[in-house]
Amino acid sequence: MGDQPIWITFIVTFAIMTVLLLSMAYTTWYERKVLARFQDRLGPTRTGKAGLMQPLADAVKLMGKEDLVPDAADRNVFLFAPLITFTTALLSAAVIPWGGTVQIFGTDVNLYPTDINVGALFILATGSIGVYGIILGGWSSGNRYSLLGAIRSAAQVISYELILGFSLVGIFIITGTMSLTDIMFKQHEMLSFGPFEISNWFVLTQPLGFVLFVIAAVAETNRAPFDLPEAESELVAGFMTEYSAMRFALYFLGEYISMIIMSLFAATLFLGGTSGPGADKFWGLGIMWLVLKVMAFLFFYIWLRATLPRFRFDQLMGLAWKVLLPLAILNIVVTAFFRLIGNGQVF
Amino acid sequence: MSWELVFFAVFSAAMLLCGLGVVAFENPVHSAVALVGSFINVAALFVMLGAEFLGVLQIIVYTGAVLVLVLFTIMLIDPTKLPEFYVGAPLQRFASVVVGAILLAEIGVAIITRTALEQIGPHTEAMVQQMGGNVQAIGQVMLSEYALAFEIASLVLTVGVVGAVVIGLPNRMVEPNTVTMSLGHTRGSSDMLAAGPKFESPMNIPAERYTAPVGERTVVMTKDPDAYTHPGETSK
Amino acid sequence: MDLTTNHFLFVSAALFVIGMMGVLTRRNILIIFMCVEMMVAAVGITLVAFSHETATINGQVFFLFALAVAAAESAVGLAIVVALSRQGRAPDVEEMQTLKN
Amino acid sequence: MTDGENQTTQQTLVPTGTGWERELYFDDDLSKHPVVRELRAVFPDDFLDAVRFRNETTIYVNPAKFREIAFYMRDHEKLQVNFLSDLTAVDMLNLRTAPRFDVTAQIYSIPNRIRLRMKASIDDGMSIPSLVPVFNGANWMERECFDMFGIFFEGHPNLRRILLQDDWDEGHPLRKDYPTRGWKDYPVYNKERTIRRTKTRWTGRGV
Amino acid sequence: MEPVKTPFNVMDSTQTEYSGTLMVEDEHELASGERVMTLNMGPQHPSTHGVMRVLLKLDGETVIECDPMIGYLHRGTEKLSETKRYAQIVPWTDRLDYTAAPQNNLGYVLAVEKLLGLNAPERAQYWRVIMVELSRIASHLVWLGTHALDIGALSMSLYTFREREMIMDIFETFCGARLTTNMMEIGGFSRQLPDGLIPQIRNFLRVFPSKLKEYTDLLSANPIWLARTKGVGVITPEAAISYSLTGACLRGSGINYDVRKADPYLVYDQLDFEVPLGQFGDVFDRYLVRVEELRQAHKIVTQALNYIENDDRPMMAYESAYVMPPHMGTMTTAEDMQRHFVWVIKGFSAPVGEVYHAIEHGKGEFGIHIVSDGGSMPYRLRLRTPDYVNLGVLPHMAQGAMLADMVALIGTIDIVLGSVDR
Repeated sequence: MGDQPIWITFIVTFAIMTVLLLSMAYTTWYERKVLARFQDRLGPTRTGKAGLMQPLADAVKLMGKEDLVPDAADRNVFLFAPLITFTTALLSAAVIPWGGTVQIFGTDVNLYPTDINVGALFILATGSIGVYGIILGGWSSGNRYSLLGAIRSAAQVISYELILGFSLVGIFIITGTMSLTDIMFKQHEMLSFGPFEISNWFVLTQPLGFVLFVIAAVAETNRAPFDLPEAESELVAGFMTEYSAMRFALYFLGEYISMIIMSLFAATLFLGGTSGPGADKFWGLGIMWLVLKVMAFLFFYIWLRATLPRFRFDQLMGLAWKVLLPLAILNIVVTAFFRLIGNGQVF
Repeated sequence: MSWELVFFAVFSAAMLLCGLGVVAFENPVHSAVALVGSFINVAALFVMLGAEFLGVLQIIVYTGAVLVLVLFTIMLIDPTKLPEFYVGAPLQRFASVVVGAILLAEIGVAIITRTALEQIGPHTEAMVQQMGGNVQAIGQVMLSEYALAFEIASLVLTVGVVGAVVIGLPNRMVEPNTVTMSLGHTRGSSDMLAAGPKFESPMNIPAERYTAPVGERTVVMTKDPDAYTHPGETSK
Repeated sequence: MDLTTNHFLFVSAALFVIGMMGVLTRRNILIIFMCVEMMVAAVGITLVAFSHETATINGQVFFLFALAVAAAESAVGLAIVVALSRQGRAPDVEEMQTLKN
Repeated sequence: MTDGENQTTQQTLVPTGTGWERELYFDDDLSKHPVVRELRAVFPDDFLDAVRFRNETTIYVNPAKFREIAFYMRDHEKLQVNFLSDLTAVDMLNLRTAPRFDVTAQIYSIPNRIRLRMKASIDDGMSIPSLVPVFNGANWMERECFDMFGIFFEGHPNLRRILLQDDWDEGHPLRKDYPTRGWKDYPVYNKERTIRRTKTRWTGRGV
Repeated sequence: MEPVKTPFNVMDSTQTEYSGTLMVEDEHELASGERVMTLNMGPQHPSTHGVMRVLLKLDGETVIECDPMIGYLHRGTEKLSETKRYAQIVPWTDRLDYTAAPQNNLGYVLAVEKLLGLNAPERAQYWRVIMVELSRIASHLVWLGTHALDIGALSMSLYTFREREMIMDIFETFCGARLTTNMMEIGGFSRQLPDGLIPQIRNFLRVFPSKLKEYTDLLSANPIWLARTKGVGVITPEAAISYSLTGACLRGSGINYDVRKADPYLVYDQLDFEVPLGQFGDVFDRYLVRVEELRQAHKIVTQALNYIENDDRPMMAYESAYVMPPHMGTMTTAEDMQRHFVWVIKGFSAPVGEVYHAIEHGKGEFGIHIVSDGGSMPYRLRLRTPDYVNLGVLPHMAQGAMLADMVALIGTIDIVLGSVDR
């Protein structure tokens, strides 16, 4: 990996950030269009050619709206809370590798902002700080019901974060490291079964871990069948109800960014980030593969939202603690057992 | 003036400032937020000392879980019930500051006059790197030398969780007829617990009538208006 | 002047003292919980500082266990506070003499 | 021979079949109607009258025994009138003088598929035993009757207005003496053009 | 803590004094000192199908007691109809259950015809059945869409409203209006059928079964839908009868009472269709019953259309004096024009008497009780709307339910506030 002058990392990070922010904006457009196609309608078509200017229009509208703060609210916490979710969601992009170390114009550039050897845990840590955005947002908007909504969605995020962590332990056992770049490169090696060979993606060796990870990721970002806070705003006022204009946009975009990050995370961990035919010849292809995988995951998120009804809160928690957690532990035990056999210590 | 010293100064200053905030803030939620700030800086210090695993763990365990629980408790308890802001009588506050300062001075002296310990352990910087990083080193040591302590810690945690649940369980007023979802059965949960209202049934109907038939649910079709006119005929 | 372990020790001592002051003066039991956790974190820093200096990793492992025990302890503590608050008793240290509910 | 035949048919009025066939319910001679027959036997003085119109039977009962008769018909193993389809009142102010309101209950027997109307006439201010202990469905129907007519139902668990606001102080709208436009004189917004009380547009008759 | 006594228990005849208590007396402090949280599912709420306020008393997540407050959409239809001619009241009935206007029209018109002792010709009766069954499909589709939307399946409402559009176009061709159809007249239909109507209905009948399969594929085997609906909002058969529930709420608990079969009106006795009955009486059973009713309605419309397709008998009972003379006649012959003038201005004077006629509305038994004093205006018109009575069971069903289930409970009773408040 080697060290490289600070300004190169700065350029790489800057590029990654712009790509992320742009893709965040256009995920909103992508979701509205795909959701529309699911529901046999057209989606936004007025703004720009196929509604392509829709994110811009949304941004202008949201900025134009009046940003009111309820008087019962605790002022500075109220203003500060949405920032937490938004920034922590962006922060976790620092560990996701977009490629190895490559030669561009002669100097070698590693296509990842940083590579710390607790990469996966770092993303869990930023996720758990993101919870504060929800709690403080709910508490500071003054009314008792948005507080209750906030507590329920925070409890959901915490219990599913646990399952997220557990579902990754399987991969840590196989690869031995937690740093995402190592995990990604391990998946570049080729497994050969007789005549043909496929790259050793962890989705093949860790199917249960993959399923658990996807369910927990969907729950972590309060999306699709787990979108209780959104329904919450109908019954017990959800934590976002008091927010308006830009603050609400921050929560809203925070949700989309964490959706993209979770897809990136899943792609890197289970689908071998930039691995794919031709990825080793030219680094651009690798990034293209990664983007395609992320698009597939985003489509899956939207597909869930279009079809599945919502869980009830107690079923949601029951599912987490009584069904997914035992499965995660089972997955760990089985992977550990196979690892032992692999090392020949058992037989 | 190495970069490290600058970062260290920034992190520790922020940490101490937030620490003071925890004690000084009137509103408990503000002090909780201050504690989050100080813990993040503590984690930063850990990373500077080469213990990334502990740093990340500190954030996940403390800031992510324990402190959130404290915040939940603060919010669930009605603000009217919280004791009013009281940082001890003026005399007491002044006395505690003085005692604190004296204690700090003593520890300072002890730190300065201590003799630096020499490198006894095998885990030098290079060796840790060769082993694959801080996490692997901790794993190696923890599960070999401290395996017993590891088991006891897990025992303590289980006892803590069970104790917390038993104490905290609210006594329910109306038995909620919640049906837990089990993904195991593709047709949704198969064995229904008696899902009807638990209170005394309106027409004191035998309880078993309430349990939902198991498995696939079908609709009884009839053409004759005189069939199935009495209660309970279709669910036979 | 480069960064020595003493710096870390001094900073953690300061944090520890602040935590101790908080525990002694404040009446709200939840703030006391927070200050206790601050003291544990301070001890953590010293442990890691020494383990860094003596290049052994036992300090870090030890802090790991301390982390686990502190988490369990605060879980039970908070459960007690919630149970008491459900009875209408404020989380106030002076008033909380008996645990009989 | 014909005489004999006539005599026999008149004296022995024993119905040929079991006495509960469906046709008896729709026979124009009300004495054969099983409900009328049973009620005359069990509540001789409370069963006032029975009327047939457009193939429907209406029975008039003494208001005091309203609930007992409903209980009796519901728990009768042959009649099984177990369904209260509707409960409402009619303000008979313009049609007759004596008792003002007619509380009508449309009752139905699901097993026998027989529809029946039970009416009790009460005066303004009199109260009538509520049917809630017999049929839970009567709860909201009686609340609406109270809301619209001001009839008190004894034994109703929670008799208060249901359709109008709780603080509706203008009496009960469905009474005949309540004007369709309501009591308040709504301000006519173009004051200067109206000289005297103008007819309101939509009823045309200033009612 | 003994279980909360249900306020609505029904006693056997021996008990005279009524002991049920409705309101939790002490509003905020319960015996166990627990604070009860009261919550308002306010009038403007996306899933209360119109304007209804539900006051909920909660113990944490579970509903202790629920009190629906209605009357926001009360327009005094019954009072106003006492100053209207019999024929002028038909447009009022569209506004009752605005998702199923033809069925309300039919209920009223049949009651008036029963009072007058008048029967529409057979061809008009068949066309009435076709229009009512199409309207039943439309109102059930509205129910299915909004019910699934409340529980979370977003796209269901768009699929169901796509089919409903086809039915609305059929109504538009038939009577010119999509929602407030006002199509039924006393004595049959006074105008001829538009020519594009039958191909339009044929097209809908061809498309609908595959679309219905699309809905059930999406929901019936979906584990989350099953978890949200099975075992929720249980109504026992005895409670259903006692609360006077009708329609899918009663049949969901397994009681066979369908007015079209119990005492058949129009030509339902000549049509072959089945009545679906549930087994357990929870939200899922009522969902199955209503979906089955959609299939049966499709079967009825097909049969009726096959029978009546190329029939050109008169559609109006012109022989009776109560009926409006034919249009062409009023323009050309003086005698018809004079009769039409008197009919419109003075109306006809109905016979003295009292009549109650019930029809099987999409929501349940829709009964009209007319008291006539011989004038041209009903002395008293009582509208027994099924939603109003079915909503009475919500407090019973909501006890012990979860807060998030309230949305499903309101959806399963299938109410439209227009006909609840009248």
